[in-house]
Amino acid sequence: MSLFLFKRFVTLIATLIGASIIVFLVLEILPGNAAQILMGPDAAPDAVAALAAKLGLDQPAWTRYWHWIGGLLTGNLGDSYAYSSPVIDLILERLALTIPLALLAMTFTTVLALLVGVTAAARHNKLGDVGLMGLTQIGIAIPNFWFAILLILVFSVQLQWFSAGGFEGWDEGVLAGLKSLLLPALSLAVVQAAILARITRSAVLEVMREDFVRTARAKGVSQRAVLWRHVLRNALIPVITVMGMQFSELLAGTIVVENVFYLPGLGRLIFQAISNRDLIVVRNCVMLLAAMVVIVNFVVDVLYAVIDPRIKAHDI
Amino acid sequence: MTNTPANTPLLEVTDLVRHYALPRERLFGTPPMVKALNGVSFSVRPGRSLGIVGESGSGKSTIARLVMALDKPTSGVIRLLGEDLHALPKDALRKARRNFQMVFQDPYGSLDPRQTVERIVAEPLEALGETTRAQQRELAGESLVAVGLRLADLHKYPHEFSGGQRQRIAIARALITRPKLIVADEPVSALDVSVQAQVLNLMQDLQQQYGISYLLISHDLAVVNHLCDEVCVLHRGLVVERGEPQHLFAHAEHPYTQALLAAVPRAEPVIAS
Amino acid sequence: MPLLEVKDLHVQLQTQRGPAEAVRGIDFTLERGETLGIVGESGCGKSITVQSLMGLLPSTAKVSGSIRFDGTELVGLPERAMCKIRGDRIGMIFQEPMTALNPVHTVARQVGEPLRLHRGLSAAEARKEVLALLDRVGIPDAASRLDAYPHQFSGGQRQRIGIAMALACGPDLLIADEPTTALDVTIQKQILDLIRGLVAERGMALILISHDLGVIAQNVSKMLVMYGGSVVESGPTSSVFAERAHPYTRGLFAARPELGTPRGARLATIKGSVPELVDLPKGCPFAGRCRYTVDACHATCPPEVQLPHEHLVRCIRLGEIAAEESIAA
Amino acid sequence: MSAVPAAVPGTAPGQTSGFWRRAMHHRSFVIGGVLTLLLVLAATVSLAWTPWSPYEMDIASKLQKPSAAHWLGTDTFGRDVASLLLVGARASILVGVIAVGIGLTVGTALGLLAAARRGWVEEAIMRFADFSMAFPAILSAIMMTAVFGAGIVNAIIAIGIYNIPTFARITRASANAIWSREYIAAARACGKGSFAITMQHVLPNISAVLIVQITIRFAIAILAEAALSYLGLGTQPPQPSWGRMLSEAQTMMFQAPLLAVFPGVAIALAVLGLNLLGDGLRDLLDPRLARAR
Amino acid sequence: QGRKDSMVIGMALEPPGLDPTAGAASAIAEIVQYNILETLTKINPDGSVTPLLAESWEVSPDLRTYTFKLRRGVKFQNGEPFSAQTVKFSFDRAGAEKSTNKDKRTFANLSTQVVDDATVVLINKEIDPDLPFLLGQATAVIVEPKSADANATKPVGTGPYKLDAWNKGSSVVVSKWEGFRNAGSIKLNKVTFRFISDPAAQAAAMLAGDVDAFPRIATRVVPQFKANPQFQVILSGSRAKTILSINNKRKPLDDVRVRRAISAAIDRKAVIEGAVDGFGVPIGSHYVPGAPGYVDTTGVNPFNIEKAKQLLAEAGVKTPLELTMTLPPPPYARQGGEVIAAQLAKIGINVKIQNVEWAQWLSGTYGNKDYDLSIVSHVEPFDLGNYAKTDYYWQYQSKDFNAVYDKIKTTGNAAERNKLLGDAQRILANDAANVFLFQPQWPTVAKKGVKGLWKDMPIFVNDLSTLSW
Ligand SMILES: Nc1ncnc2c1ncn2[C@@H]1O[C@H](COP(=O)(O)OP(=O)(O)OP(=O)(O)O)[C@@H](O)[C@H]1O
Ligand SMILES: Nc1ncnc2c1ncn2[C@@H]1O[C@H](COP(=O)(O)OP(=O)(O)OP(=O)(O)O)[C@@H](O)[C@H]1O
Ligand SMILES: [Mg+2]
Ligand SMILES: [Mg+2]
Repeated sequence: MSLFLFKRFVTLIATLIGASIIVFLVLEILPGNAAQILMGPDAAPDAVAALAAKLGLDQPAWTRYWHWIGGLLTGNLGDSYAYSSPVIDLILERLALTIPLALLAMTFTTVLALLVGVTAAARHNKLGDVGLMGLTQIGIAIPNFWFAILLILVFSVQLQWFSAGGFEGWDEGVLAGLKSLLLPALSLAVVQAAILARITRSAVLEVMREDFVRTARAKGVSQRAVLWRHVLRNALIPVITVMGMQFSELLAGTIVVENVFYLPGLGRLIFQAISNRDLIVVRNCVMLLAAMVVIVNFVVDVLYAVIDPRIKAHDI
Repeated sequence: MTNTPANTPLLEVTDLVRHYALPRERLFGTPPMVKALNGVSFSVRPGRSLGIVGESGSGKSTIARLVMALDKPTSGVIRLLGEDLHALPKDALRKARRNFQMVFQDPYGSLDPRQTVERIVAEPLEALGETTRAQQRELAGESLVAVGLRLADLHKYPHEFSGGQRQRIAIARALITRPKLIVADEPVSALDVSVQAQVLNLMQDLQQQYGISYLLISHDLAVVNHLCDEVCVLHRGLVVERGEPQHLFAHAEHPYTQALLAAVPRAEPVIAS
Repeated sequence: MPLLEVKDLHVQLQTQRGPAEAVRGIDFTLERGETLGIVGESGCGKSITVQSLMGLLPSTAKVSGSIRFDGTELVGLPERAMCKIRGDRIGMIFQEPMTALNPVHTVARQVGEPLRLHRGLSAAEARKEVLALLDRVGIPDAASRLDAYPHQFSGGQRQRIGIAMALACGPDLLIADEPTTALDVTIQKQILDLIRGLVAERGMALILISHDLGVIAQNVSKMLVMYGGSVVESGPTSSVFAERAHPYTRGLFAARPELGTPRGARLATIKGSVPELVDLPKGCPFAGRCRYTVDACHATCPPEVQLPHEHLVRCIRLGEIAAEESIAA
Repeated sequence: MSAVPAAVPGTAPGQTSGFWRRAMHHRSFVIGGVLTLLLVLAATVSLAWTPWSPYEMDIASKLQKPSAAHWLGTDTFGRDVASLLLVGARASILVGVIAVGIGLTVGTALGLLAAARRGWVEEAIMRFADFSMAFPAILSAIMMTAVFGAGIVNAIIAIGIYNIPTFARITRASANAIWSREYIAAARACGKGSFAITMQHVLPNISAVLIVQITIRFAIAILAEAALSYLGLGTQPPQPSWGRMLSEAQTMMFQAPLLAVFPGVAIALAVLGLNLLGDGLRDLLDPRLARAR
Repeated sequence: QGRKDSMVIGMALEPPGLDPTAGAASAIAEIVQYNILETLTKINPDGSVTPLLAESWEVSPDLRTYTFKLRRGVKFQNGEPFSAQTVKFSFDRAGAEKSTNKDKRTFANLSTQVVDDATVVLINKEIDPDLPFLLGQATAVIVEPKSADANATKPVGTGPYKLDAWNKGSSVVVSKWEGFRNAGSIKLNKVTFRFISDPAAQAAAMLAGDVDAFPRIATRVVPQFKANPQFQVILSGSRAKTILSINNKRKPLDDVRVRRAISAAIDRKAVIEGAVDGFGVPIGSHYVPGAPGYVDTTGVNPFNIEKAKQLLAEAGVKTPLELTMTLPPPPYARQGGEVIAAQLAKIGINVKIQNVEWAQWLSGTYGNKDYDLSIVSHVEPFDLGNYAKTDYYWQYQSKDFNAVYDKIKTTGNAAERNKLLGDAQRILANDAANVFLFQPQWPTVAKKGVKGLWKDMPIFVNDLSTLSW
């Protein structure tokens, strides 16, 4: 296991270095200059130049790259051009929303998908199965921003159970915070849950054909218990593989959903920062997202081994 | 080994060793090894058949893979018709393959479910690349008839056949290049007794008809006894005993062979009702 | 009252090509401590028969007839009640030791599951029991291997674990569905010795399925020969082996290569192959493949003919066969 | 030698005619096929004819309810929604076909290569897949549009690129499973090279997995285009696409909810059709299931 | 509705910082101006200029010297006193070499002299009768030397409110400053600015009751509130001019007939309907109704397709003429662009729409002047001067206009100035320098009980001191 962890760690670092180069290069060729954007169209040219110098935009790319990497390692990411406050603070503030949001959405996705997938598999080819799978077909076809508005229409405008968006921070209490993340998480989760439910169903059906299921039933374990205790865990390998991929899609989806619910999250920060050419923010956020995805994939790999004892490190 | 060689051997295996390195468990230190074969030698003369028996994991399939040049030995030499198989260049090896073919254990897994019987049977020809499509079809048909199937079966898919019929298809595929040697790794162990009998009879007939030699791998002593002129008993990657089956089974000397024989249940009822 | 009494058991399965009678009218009884073997070609319905005893068939299967187990009618018994019997009063060992165990649960958990389920033991108590069971079936150094996973055991050891699981609650009836087909001879011998010992020791009834006649001969006192979903011959093992009254039984015995036969001798084969269940003929299932077939064979399913020693055969041509045999001799 | 094969009910030699005959009896294939055909038909018809010009504005009659003149009503610019839907089908098909095409060709090729070569090639390809997975479609689309400007082409490329690792991973996993089959060993014993084996044995046998994945990815691509349109990065005006219609209608959800319903339903039907078609195709192409249903 | 002392105000965009002297985003002023930071003068809803931190001022006849009398006893929120020195500091800082003030040029032309603690004299190098107005804008806020550099995150001013919290990406909270010179007149104790950019989300937030008032809400969502008795809708005039800017140097747009043809092809009514859902007033030149010296020039190039086609033909333009239209992100541009493209198609001009972000617009369109057509709202109250700059992005050049504009700059007499302004407007209209589309009206949606909202908006501010329930 230690060797496996080491190897995996090395590739993880290599991936991150690759990502950092790509991110830096792509942002390097972006047209438009942060100083000009910040100053607006009618600003005096020398004012713009002064700002550019202040922001360090006049140095060569190579220097700035090293500067950035050095900063990444020491935790000093520099100051946002636009907010003129430390990027690290900005990002941490936003993460306090985006991570709980993504986790909540992932939880919804998982719970919904497992419930629907396992139930459908248990009623294979019966009415319940057909009905649930029909629902997932619809679920797959719904764009998340559209579903988000629908949720707002019903739960905020009509029923007034939730506010239509916004996030007051965790100071108001964990419950209040979760409440304002509920609808966004749900609208993020619905498509992913539909996809995952279909995958769960087929994985469960596959496992249900295995011999050990019969063995378990021969011991007197009831159908339901067999499903949840014996079948599900074996079906989890394909399920978590897909979950790993979905996590990155969820993270990306937050860009859209945070917009609809005007949540101060990482996704919106990136989107705004790109249009502001606040490259220092973009660069670090994109890097962070990439790192999160890479780390989630790493976790998924480790989870394989946790779920299935047969999988030794080297099989991965 | 009791017989003096009448002519040059068809297949000659000398000091075959195959060790598998398992992936390292830790960063530094030698990776663990599985010593599947530890110096096996035997030879097969033209038209004669050799059986290899042994318990699970004794290295039987490893021998088959090495002889078929699907895997490289750690050391040792395999000569087919005097040529060192593992030293042949790629192209020459492909040409040489017409002389040795293989029949696999699992009649359900060894036929591509998405190909027609025609394509399956003609595959060795196709790989050789010396014949046209039409010739391949014709030869495939002939081969199929030789194993007791019908021409009409050419257009069917494997799933439309029973286990015994599938094993016939596999044999037809092995037969199509008129090989001198067929390596059969447990060709009947997945089959039912009655079907097994059909396949064994077929193999016997083909041997007589075409002068094929078999390298038959099995854990069923009776099957080997039925088909082979000579038997090697394999134990932990070594040949512990060899000889004519009749003789060997009657006068086993090595304790492992004896244990093996003792374990075979006799079809004589012992419990009185 | 016999422990198990099966009368006119029919099982209909839903296949891709429509409904198929996989088991068509089977009768047998089994007393406590008695051993019964079932032989027959692959696909003749052996497993379906025993799975119907356990209520393990897919939900689309239709079972009719009567299965009385210790006075309880199992046909139509609700799933809940059936769960109480499975694993407690009837234990089952399966063919494939490699796939019959759940790969993601520890051995202790799997073997302990029936104990916790039926005996209501706590995890710790179950663990103690499991240890004893694993010792009993001969897992070396069982104490240290309780928390190991199935893939860490060899095939023979896994089969032993399967046996321990089936025996956990001390069942009255043990069903072994081809328990050794996947194992090589030396290990097969160990396993069969183990089962035989346990049966003798605990006085369980045993149903042993195998298509290996040697295995049957060595392990059971009476046997059924199945073909095409019905029993074509049944009786005491010694009697069936001696008489081989049904043409199919003969074919089966003759097809088996045996050590000691001279090389080059041809094996007798049964021509044709087992018919698919959906297109089984109306009359005798073996009609058509049988040398002695006459028109009457196709008409109806032959009735049982009683031979000495409670030996039953379903064939209408016994006389002719006997006559031919005596001529040949 | 006496064994005569039992009569096996099988398919006639003429396979192609049999395929269509079977296909016509396959419920999901037929329904999915009809829906997909309608989608293609809508796109094709729109090239020649639409009830109204999709670019013709009549601001005076904006936001009308469905009527005989405007079957599905009009949008905020007074354009005919039905015509927009017809023309919008083109963009959706384009996005789906090309984005999935990119992912399928490149990703599958990489996955097959990884499975065939194993060792460091496989390791490198899979790490590359992990790496590109780190840039979700929306993220790369945002970055690409920032560099090259917004437009459908960049959206398609971004979605396509994201599809590559998905297909690569799935292909590799299934291909590895196929490579461990005995019929592959048989082909190798015949002297076939990795390339021939990959094309003749591996690819056909993973086609079922690929087909299902294609239909799912197609659906996701259409949705991704919608999300990008929502952010203003997808199809550019005046070219309509379902995604853009949806994102425009989204601002009108409180006043004219029907505007958001029509493109939504269109997307749902297209996705449903493709999924059903995929399921059907998978069954029909599998000789083992040929007789089923 | 009971008495409430807090309010939530919606804003479409979040400011990048809170220092209006360092950044140009109008969102900065919308939060801080008049609330936290104050100016010498105050611009009122009607466009008039009245004293704020100054008590009064005098202008020399040559319009070059301004003498401001300052309010006494005013303190900054950090306790420092406000005086002539702070004014000098602020203006010198704004005009300094390193300054990043948007109006740096204005301040660079000023020299500020302290007469006594309560008197400053400003001497302007150029003549600008509008100086009192300029000094009421956010770029001219008076800052305190010790705290000035931290204003972007912790603004310290003399205004009635102080910053409580800035939840980045979400909201800014300000609360009443008890030390304000006139604290008694301030009704609201706490005001939250919440940032919601998505139009549907804006509507949802209003409907769900999360936001009490939303100035400059997206026009798309306004109609539904008009009919809703729980809400009030206020339409305020502005000094903004939404125009279809034309690259006057590009062929064939350098031909005045082509530009006139484009003007004549555009139905402003439909554009207003399509771009801002009817919330706009047609204009004919770069000047808006309500501004001093306005003349109606909408009749100069009236909507007339036949005329437009004829003009194109006269200019010898072969149709279809391919032009690109570069559109920045705001809805008025994106939606208006679609409408205009459809209208130009009718006279044989094929417009290719290119949507860009502000960043690209600024560097490509504005900076490199690489465009044919664009749509932008020019929000500076008085910016005719841009037509006199030859390098401005529309690259308009006219000797006549420059002559008139030079006179405007030096004319102090209102009547004379207004006449000159009228001339300038007519020149621009005749030259069809750009297509002048409309003066936008900013809709404000608020709950019924909200009082004191500005009716007109010459500049973008949210004057909290007037608000109450
Ligand atoms: N690729 C491999 N990597 C590592 N070990 C291997 C590999 N292939 C085979 N072995 C090991 O080599 C030994 C011999 O294997 P082989 O398959 O030849 O046995 P066998 O005699 O054919 O057994 P069986 O009767 O079960 O088929 C076994 O211990 C097996 O685990
Ligand atoms: N779930 C099922 N659905 C449909 N048909 C089935 C099902 N299970 C088994 N069958 C069919 O029923 C017949 C009898 O099967 P069964 O498993 O009892 O055979 P068996 O005698 O145990 O054979 P083997 O020796 O191969 O285990 C076979 O033809 C099989 O294909
Ligand atoms: Mg083997
Ligand atoms: Mg069975």
